Amino acid sequence: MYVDPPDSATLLSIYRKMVQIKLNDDRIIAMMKAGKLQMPYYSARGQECIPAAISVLLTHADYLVTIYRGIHDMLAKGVPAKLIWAELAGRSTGACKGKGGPMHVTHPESGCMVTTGVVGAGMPIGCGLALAAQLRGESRVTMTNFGDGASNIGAFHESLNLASVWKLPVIFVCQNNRYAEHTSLAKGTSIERISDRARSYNIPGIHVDGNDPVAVYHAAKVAIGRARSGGGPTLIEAMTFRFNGHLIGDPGEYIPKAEYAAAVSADPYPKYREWLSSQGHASAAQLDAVEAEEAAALEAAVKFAFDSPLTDASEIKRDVFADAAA
Amino acid sequence: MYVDPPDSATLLSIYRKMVQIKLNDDRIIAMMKAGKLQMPYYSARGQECIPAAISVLLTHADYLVTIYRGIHDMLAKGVPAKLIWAELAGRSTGACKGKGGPMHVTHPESGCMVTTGVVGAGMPIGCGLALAAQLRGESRVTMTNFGDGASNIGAFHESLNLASVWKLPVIFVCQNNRYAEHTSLAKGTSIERISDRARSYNIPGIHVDGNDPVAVYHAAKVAIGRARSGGGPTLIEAMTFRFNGHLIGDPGEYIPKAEYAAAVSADPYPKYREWLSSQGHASAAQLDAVEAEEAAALEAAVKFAFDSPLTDASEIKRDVFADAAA
Amino acid sequence: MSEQINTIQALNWALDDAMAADTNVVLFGEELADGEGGGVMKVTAGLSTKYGARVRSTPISEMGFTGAAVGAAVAGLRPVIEIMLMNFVAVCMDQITNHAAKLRFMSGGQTHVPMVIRTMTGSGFQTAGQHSDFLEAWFCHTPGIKVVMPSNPADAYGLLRASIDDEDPVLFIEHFPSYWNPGEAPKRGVSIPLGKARRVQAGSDVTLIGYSRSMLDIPVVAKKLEAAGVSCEIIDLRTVSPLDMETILTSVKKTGRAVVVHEAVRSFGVGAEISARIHESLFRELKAPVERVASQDCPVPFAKQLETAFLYSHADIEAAVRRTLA
Amino acid sequence: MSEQINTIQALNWALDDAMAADTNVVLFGEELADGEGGGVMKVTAGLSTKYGARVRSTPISEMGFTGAAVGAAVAGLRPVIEIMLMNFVAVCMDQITNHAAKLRFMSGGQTHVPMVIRTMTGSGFQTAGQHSDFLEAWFCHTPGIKVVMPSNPADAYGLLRASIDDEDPVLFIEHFPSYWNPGEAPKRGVSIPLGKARRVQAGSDVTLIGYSRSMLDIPVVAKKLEAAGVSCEIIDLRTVSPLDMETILTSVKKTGRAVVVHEAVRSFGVGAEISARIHESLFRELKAPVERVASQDCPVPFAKQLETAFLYSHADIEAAVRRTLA
Ligand SMILES: Cc1ncc(C[n+]2csc(CCOP(=O)(O)OP(=O)(O)O)c2C)c(N)n1
Ligand SMILES: Cc1ncc(C[n+]2csc(CCOP(=O)(O)OP(=O)(O)O)c2C)c(N)n1
Ligand SMILES: [Mg+2]
Ligand SMILES: [Mg+2]
Repeated sequence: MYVDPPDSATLLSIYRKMVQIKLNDDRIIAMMKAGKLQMPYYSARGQECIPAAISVLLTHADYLVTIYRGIHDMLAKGVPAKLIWAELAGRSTGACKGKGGPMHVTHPESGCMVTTGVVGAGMPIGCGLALAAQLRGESRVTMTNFGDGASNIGAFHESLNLASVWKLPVIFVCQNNRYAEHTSLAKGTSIERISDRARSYNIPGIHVDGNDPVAVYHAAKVAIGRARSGGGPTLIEAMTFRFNGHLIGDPGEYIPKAEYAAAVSADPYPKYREWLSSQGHASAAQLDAVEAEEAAALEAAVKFAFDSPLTDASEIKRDVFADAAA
Repeated sequence: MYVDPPDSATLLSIYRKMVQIKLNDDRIIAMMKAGKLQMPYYSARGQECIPAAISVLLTHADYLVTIYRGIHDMLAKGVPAKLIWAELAGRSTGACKGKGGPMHVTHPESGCMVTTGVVGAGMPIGCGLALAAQLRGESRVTMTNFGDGASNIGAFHESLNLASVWKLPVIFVCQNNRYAEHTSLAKGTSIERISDRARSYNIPGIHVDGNDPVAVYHAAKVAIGRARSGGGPTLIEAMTFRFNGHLIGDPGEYIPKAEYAAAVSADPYPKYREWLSSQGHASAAQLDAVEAEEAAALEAAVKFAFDSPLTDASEIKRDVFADAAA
Repeated sequence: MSEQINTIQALNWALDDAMAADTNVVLFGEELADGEGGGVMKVTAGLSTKYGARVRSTPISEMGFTGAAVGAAVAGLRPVIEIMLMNFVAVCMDQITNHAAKLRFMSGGQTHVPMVIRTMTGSGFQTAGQHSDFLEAWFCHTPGIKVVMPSNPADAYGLLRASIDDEDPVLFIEHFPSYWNPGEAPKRGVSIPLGKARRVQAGSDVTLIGYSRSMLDIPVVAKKLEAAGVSCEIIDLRTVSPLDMETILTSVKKTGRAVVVHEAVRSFGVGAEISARIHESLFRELKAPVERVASQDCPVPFAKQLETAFLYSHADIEAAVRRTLA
Repeated sequence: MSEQINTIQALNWALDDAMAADTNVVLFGEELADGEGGGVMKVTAGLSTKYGARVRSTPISEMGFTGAAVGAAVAGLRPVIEIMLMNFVAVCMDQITNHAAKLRFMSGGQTHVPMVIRTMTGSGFQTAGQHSDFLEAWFCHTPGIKVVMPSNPADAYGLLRASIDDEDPVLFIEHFPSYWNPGEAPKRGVSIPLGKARRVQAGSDVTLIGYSRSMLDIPVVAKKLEAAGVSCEIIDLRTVSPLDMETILTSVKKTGRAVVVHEAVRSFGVGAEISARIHESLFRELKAPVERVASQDCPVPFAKQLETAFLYSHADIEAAVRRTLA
């Protein structure tokens, strides 16, 4: 683990993103339990380090397509937390004015172009974003995220084939948390390593420990470099786990206790913090400061959201078409 | 070629099916040119030996799912030619009373269960037929046929994964004629050998020369044996060519002349006849007799069709639902 | 008061009783088996334990398993599949509309497809644009498939039993936000015939026509109107396609006024067909044009206040009735 | 007589002119590039030679390339894609209805999807159940996408230009059996606004409303009726959703009678919405109920005589008009 780490600043940037994601997740769940937020919420607790490590290699010009379980991806990519919070709270200041909700957060300024609630559907869309960049001669890349279960749906196949035939600058990131709702990997997926499916499309497939931000960083670096230089798509499979079930309220009875315990004991979040300080990449004081800063930023975001006005009901008449009456 | 052939009787059965398919195809095209039949017709001239060699290993109890380019598959499986002819001619005696036409010929008695005009759609259906056999403990197998282009559509992926996960007794037969409408294999398909895609589903993939009936026979024998004994699905890719373009009227401009010429010179039909007689599997007289018998049978089928009454227009009210008014 | 159960229980009973009565009944869909929790809403809880391999969890492959149901039904099984939420029919429309609905007709009645597609939908839980739509109109416009939409636990039981026994494909649409509402328990073993609406309440001034969710609202408004001296006749369609025009016309002939209410968006919805048919048949008898009450023509929004504004209100129903009386 | 061209030429001009006018316009679909013949009907002939990589043939992956168009449109391109025949929309509905149509709304107007989906359909060539359907009603019932259906070459040009320029997704449905019919040439560079119907002919007794194929039939019947003393006003909708109710109601207010004609099957079709709206708005002014003329409620049959019986006839239109006059 943590082999050949990048410089300490990068490592700390990754950590900051992980902190931000975790704090936001904890707080969303707390607010739901307190009855202050109501929605279907798919926590990504446990998966933080995947988008955190990838995103330090991206800019806002790069595109992101993510899924219902995607708030970690959005935060890592740079979607301002306050816009997400206002969205969840149904406020007019929300990223989508409260019309999209957690499953559809969009923020083009930071490159978060589409968030979908339909399994697999983001992959063809990612191809299209990449096609636009390719045709325009831009160097931006498109990251399109999905889960292990999504690798069994038709859109996965069509997208990887199309991306390969057209050599698109797109990176398919499978966050393999070993479950698709309540279905284990083995029950739904006929192959052990999803990354091996890349061979069917004559593209590289990378299997990586998603609990190791350094390993994810290196895998992403290779894939992003390939995409930027016209080398075409890559499939990355990052092994991970989601600690809070499929959605909040899921008691997770279908997960063997031993498997769950092992996953929790491999929680990348505390492990990475420990490693950072033990290796001297950051002092405990520095890490404490990051956490305090992110906690304060979170408070500000929550306050921004709940201080904002609720979106007016007349908004349902807008944005259906360009010319909709206000 | 022709390595380790089965007994002469089997070889001759294969030849008889090839003759029947070719004669029927020639005649359909002639009747279309004469204005006696009108329809979109997808000739399988050149692909005869694939279903011919497979079908000698099947009984009517085995299921077949095929596609718009499927009359060769149907005849090989045993759908009576007269029912096909009457169908094409829109007669009440047609397999489907003229309601389905060439793209939807169905004949459960000979195991021809579904014929589809939607690329890829037959594969999930084949899984379902195989599931029924599996649940009932029957030994029948399901053959589901499709083209090279179909290997790029989502249904292919979902079907192979599902068949693998459920170990279904289904054989996926890709008749790779190197073109999908006007699109060459290389332009639409990101991998050289479609059979290699089997690896993504942890099932066997067999690549075979579709111009060699003996090779196809052996490949099918292995796959059918595996399916019958509970070993699950197989993907077979049989390399072939279609001489009459995508559909009748297609001038085939997109096919390089040299490629076309090479394919024609590799036409399995005359080659196989020559080999049969040169190897002593059948005398020229025997082969002539087969051809004469099949020609006579074809005449009878055509006569049956055109002697039959046209389907009455009131039939459009029937078969929408079980209880439709007559 | 008679025994009360909720719709989840009623559906579970119907499936259990149908499986006990006919070994051809098989269930599949995502998470249906007990290892995966017996369905996300527990509708199929206990059934895999009781019936073994006849109840299967599937990969996330709606096209694959819906097509497999088509094939299994053609082979004589009676598959009951679950598409987890109605919006996901969009990934497997081809198997439903081009295959399930058409195979009987296209085969000239040689095959048929006795399958049931259970699916759930409805706004109210803030599941937003891709998890809330009522899309019944798409399937009503597709000859060859029936559309059944129960409004209470007892109907859910009786209609599901009839749907499973039906010889043709049935799309069975459940309103999941009312899954937990208690209602009178069904008499086990008794089916409710398809294609027959139910006159819920007799009245003389106006006919209120609804199905599914609107049957939660119509009686409330009718009660209020009753108090104000307006006598409402109420019809629960139960089967939305084919429509029971006899029951509808008998009622409207008497009252001279009709209001149709559904949760689906207004334009080009089921209400249009009902309105058109009533006008066509009873133009001279009608005292006022048929009114339609439906959701706003926009995607379903996330924020609570927007979601509420999207759906029709009780006041909308009342106003429509009053317009017919004006 | 002015210059005459056919619809294929008109569409080709529109695409060519749009690509010349705006480098953001890109085309993709099966066989569209010249290497693959420039489209199965040659609609895109010459364009890849002229515009290079902006015109692409795709694998058989409707879900993949339709989704890619969504992504490309979100990134600011203006993709015009081709779904070869309308029935195949069933394999990519999700990208159209859950994504293209909803992203503007769900993103709160931050993104939008200026793409055009061209598709073709129509009975008459004996292409049977899976290659002939008019399915516009599905999309009319989907808020967020426009549905445009030209009936002649000049309209095909002007409406396609407007569709490409539109800021929202447009489903552009072509009637391919009349592709080769000559008609007045369009004025190049001039768009025809979406959402506006065209009064083709003024009249006083009855309003005949149609679009696409029915505009081939309505004028013929109107001429015959004219000779018999019935004065027909004719409206070509051009855009089917959103409906131009102003034009429709102005006409029907004057004539007091209306007949809607479309090739799609009758039940739950577009005619129902138009009928319902006219009754709602002009109940007191109508002299007779609105009549609907449409195809029979069954799949499209293969045999010529059945296909003819499936489609409405001129006699059906005439009878409907006469009923309104009775
Ligand atoms: C087409 C489709 N089918 C089913 C669902 C319901 N569903 C939502 S999430 C999910 C599981 C997805 O699993 P995976 O791809 O592993 O992602 P994860 O949720 O584990 O992050 C399912 C089946 C859906 N949203 N879309
Ligand atoms: C979903 C879908 N898309 C497009 C088509 C149009 N189409 C008919 S045949 C065909 C080519 C299929 O090629 P292949 O799978 O190689 O089979 P072949 O025709 O060569 O036997 C296409 C694109 C279709 N029928 N269905
Ligand atoms: Mg997962
Ligand atoms: Mg081919």
